[in-house]
Amino acid sequence: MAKVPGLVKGLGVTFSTMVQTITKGANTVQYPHEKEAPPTRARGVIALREDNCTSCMLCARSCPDWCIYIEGHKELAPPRRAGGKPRQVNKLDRFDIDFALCMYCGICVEVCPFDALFWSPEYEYSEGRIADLLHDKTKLGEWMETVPEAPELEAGADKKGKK
Amino acid sequence: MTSALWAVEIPYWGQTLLRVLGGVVAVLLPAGTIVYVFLFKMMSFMQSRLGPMEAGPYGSLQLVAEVGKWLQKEDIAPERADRFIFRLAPIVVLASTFLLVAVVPFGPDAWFTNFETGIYYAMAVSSVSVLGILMAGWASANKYSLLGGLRAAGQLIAYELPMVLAVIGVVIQAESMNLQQIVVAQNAGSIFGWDGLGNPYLLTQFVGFLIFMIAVQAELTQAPFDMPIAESELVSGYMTEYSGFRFLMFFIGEFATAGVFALIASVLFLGGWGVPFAWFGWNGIDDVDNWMNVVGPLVMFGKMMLLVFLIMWVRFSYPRFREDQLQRFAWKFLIPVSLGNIVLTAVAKVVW
Amino acid sequence: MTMLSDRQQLSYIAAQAADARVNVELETEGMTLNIGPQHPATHGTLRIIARLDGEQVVWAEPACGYMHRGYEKLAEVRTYPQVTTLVNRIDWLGSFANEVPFILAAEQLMEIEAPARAQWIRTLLFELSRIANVSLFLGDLGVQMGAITPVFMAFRDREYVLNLIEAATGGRFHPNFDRIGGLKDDLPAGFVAETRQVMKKLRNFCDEIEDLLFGNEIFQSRTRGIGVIPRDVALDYGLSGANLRASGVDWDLRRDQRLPMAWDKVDWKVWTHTDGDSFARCWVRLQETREATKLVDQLLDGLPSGPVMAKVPRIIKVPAGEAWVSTENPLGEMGYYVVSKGDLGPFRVKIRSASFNNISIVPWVLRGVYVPDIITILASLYFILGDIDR
Amino acid sequence: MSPLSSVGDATSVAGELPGDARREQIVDELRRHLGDALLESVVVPGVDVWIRVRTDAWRRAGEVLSDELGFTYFCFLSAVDWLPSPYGRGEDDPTEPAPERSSEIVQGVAGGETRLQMLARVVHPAHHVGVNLKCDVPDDRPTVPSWIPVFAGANWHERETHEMFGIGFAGHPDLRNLYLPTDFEGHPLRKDFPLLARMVKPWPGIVDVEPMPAGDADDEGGDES
Repeated sequence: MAKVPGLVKGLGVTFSTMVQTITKGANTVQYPHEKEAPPTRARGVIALREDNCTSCMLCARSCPDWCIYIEGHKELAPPRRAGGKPRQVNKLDRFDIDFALCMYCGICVEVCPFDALFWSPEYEYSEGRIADLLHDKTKLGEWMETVPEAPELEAGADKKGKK
Repeated sequence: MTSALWAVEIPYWGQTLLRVLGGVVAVLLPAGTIVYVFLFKMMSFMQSRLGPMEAGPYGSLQLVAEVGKWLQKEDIAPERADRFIFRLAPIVVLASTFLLVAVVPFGPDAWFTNFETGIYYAMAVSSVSVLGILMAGWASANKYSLLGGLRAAGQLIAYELPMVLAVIGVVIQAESMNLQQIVVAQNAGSIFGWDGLGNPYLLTQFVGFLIFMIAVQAELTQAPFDMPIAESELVSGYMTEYSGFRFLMFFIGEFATAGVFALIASVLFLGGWGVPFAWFGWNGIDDVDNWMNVVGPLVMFGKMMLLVFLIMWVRFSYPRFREDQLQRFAWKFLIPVSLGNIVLTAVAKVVW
Repeated sequence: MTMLSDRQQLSYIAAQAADARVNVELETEGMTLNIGPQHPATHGTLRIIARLDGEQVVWAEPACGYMHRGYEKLAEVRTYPQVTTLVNRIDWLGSFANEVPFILAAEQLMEIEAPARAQWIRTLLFELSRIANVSLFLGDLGVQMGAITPVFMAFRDREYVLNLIEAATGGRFHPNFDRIGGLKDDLPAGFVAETRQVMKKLRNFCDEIEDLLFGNEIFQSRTRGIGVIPRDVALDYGLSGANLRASGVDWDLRRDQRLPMAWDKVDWKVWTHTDGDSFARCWVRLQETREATKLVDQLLDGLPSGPVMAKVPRIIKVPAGEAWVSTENPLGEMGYYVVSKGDLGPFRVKIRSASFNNISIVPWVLRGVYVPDIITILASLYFILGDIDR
Repeated sequence: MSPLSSVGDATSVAGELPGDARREQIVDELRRHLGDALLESVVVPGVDVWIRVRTDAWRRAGEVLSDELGFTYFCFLSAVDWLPSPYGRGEDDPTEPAPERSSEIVQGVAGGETRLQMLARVVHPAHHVGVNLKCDVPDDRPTVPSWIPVFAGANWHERETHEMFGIGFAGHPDLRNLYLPTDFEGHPLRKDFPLLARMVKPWPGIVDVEPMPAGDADDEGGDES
């Protein structure tokens, strides 16, 4: 067809968007009423399974923002097998993550050798006071049940474990 | 409003009070609906979003919230600003809108004033807002608003000329400058004998209509011509330093002027408050019966919303002219074309 | 609408620039305008000090440093995995594309090569972050010149791409997904099908922007012949990316450099333009976005299967040496000169970011232009503040 | 310099000769023009080429590269401070005495004698081959001839290098600070300039929980620092 002047075509685009929005609804999500579920791998908040943690300090050391604070002490734990000698176990006193400093890079979750830290896509934990963003180990434990199952991988992925 | 309407004698001061109240309603009501329907809703739909939905059902009370917000905001004047002129500027801009609406007829008897030289008065008064904008730009001691004010001065003057020339075409065809006469001429007339649709000047004066709408777009400093409020360069031009109630006056001024110009455009080109007289067998203004005084404003409101839709549609889709292109477009293109339109109308007038 | 031909527009601008210089001698008392750090037209906190004569710029110079975070100093005290989290905050719109050159430089020093699947997924995410970055620019172009609607379309369609990146990497803006030797994880199920849908949406977006903005005569009159940068000046200042290709230099690092990525395994076209003005730069970026969507489709078709991570020791110590790797980032050529002395972190990292050179030409290009054209030229050069200030 | 596997030679790209031949040719051309000003050159086949010139031949080398050899694309210009940082990674325990760190200066590729060294890179826009240029900055009087007459784009790079490393540039029109405030003393990118962010707060990783007795801790050692 004849070259429609750009000015008119521009009007056409905005008009058709308006018709689409009225008929098919807008692209925006009305947040407080409808909520968009983040994908399973979204890095919302870090959850801690306390009994896996042996306070080996690897996560605190490899955190670039220095926002993980751990204190632990040594304890004697009952022997695994009957009659064995009591084991020395590291008991965790304090495991805080300061989410005001954290930049959600995920190095701690990845570097933890005992799989004690997990990502959960939970994102609605904003606080009135910034100090409340320092989650202690009980709060981190609560996030555990919001941790989803690992999503199965794309077709061509290598199934037998990564490394 | 003549006092015979309610068969009760209204003293003269009562009439002027009614006229003032009517004027305020006639300006603020269109401004409010335009802001809600177009700025909040239509703009959002064009951008695939829903616009304000929280305040009231479908965001209808959003304007109340906005006005409330602005009223309780502190009204700051910059320290080195020229205080008196700084405060006067928004009043001048808003005053020009109220003066403009005084001349618009809303029905056979429903008009504020019935000047013989109605349109001449309207064009003169509409240039008062240029003074207000220049005062705002100059008085707020801020480089951005100075630039905005000067650009506005250049632009508004450059676009008043084509607007006036476009109106002359209509005046020639209606043989009168009285707006009531123009409305009657359009609705009572006929196109080559067929008077099913009256003779809206939109058809015969289409070039004049286009030039008038482009000039109105420039008068309102809307999108293709919003150099004075170039938010990506001058933050918000001459309105940068205003806040609180004064900014509200500018904001209302902007949209009320859009409404009033649309009212005038609908009077000039779409037949104003009247529906084609042939439909009801009237053939002059005196035998138009009384219910038209009620239906007239509604018809005017409808036509005004249609024209403001055009203005806003263009505003939300186009980027901005640079001001030298804008001036060149006005002086080198619009004015010659509008002069040509006048010549054509005059020749056509003589021939028919 | 009388349209001035390009030649007339160019001669008009040149005449204006000439008498702008004359006015300086007349010492009319011009106005120094601060297009300040807090300003709607700058992508972040760039401040331009412009000396005006009326509406014309006589002398303009950007003052940067408001966003300087000292990345090169920080990189010297961090281990390699920690530097990737630091580095994807430089050009935060296409942030996966920042990690790739640094990781490639480290891999070049360690003489490791990521497995084929990891290379393909890296190229896929690289092109996705390019689309996310440049599509925002296409929308933002409209706002800089007054049209409000294109920006919302850009953000609407860019959201789909960001959701894809979040589904694969976990982060929308800062994916932190690239590791020395491969990737942190593989793609989630259904990612390939979802991406094909999104690519259709993006192509539709490009057509919409072309109709709404590029075809618009007002937009063309605002950008054609404005901010013309000839070929040798562009090379002299080290401009890169679409700014260079718009001045007629046919150079794209994805094609002209041998990197362990998948660009040379799919066919795609490098777009260039000869005018070198603002319109050419924007036009080249629009074609590159379309080309990126086609690239992603081909990458999805040929995605090989296999592991995503090579055999890498748990604690990474990069052997001593120096390496320079640069890739064609959405903003231009971004490169890292990594000096390593064989311990946990790099000894020195020189971050060569694209916008730093792209903006160093601003004092040259802004001579004698009008105030609104400052914004047009800045918009067409397309910089991100984090990229300039590092 | 560790020998590199044949990552590059096999595939030739866009009319480029097998890596080393082209880069050898560049080095020979430069040696022909600069004579003995070209002190050292290192060619890594198919990857990159480093050239170190005498300080006073720095601008001359730039001119030769851009005018005679066609390296007209100015990539970047910066500097390297070879002194190992006396603060390490800011992760020392404030209570214990500061650990002893070697402060012996070891230059990188293509050697050099002084602590500060200039580093620049120019690229040939048609053959897509880049050259890394280095030259020593004399410790006593750290100034280097400016590259602005050769590459206009070097203006900002030199201003940044001046404020970060304290290297003067002879012939630079206005050496104001680019990033740092005008009254900022000290040159941040020098290794002896402390990174304050890591000084004010003790490292959370210092809290020493002795590693588990040998047994279920399977990785090499939790306590590397």
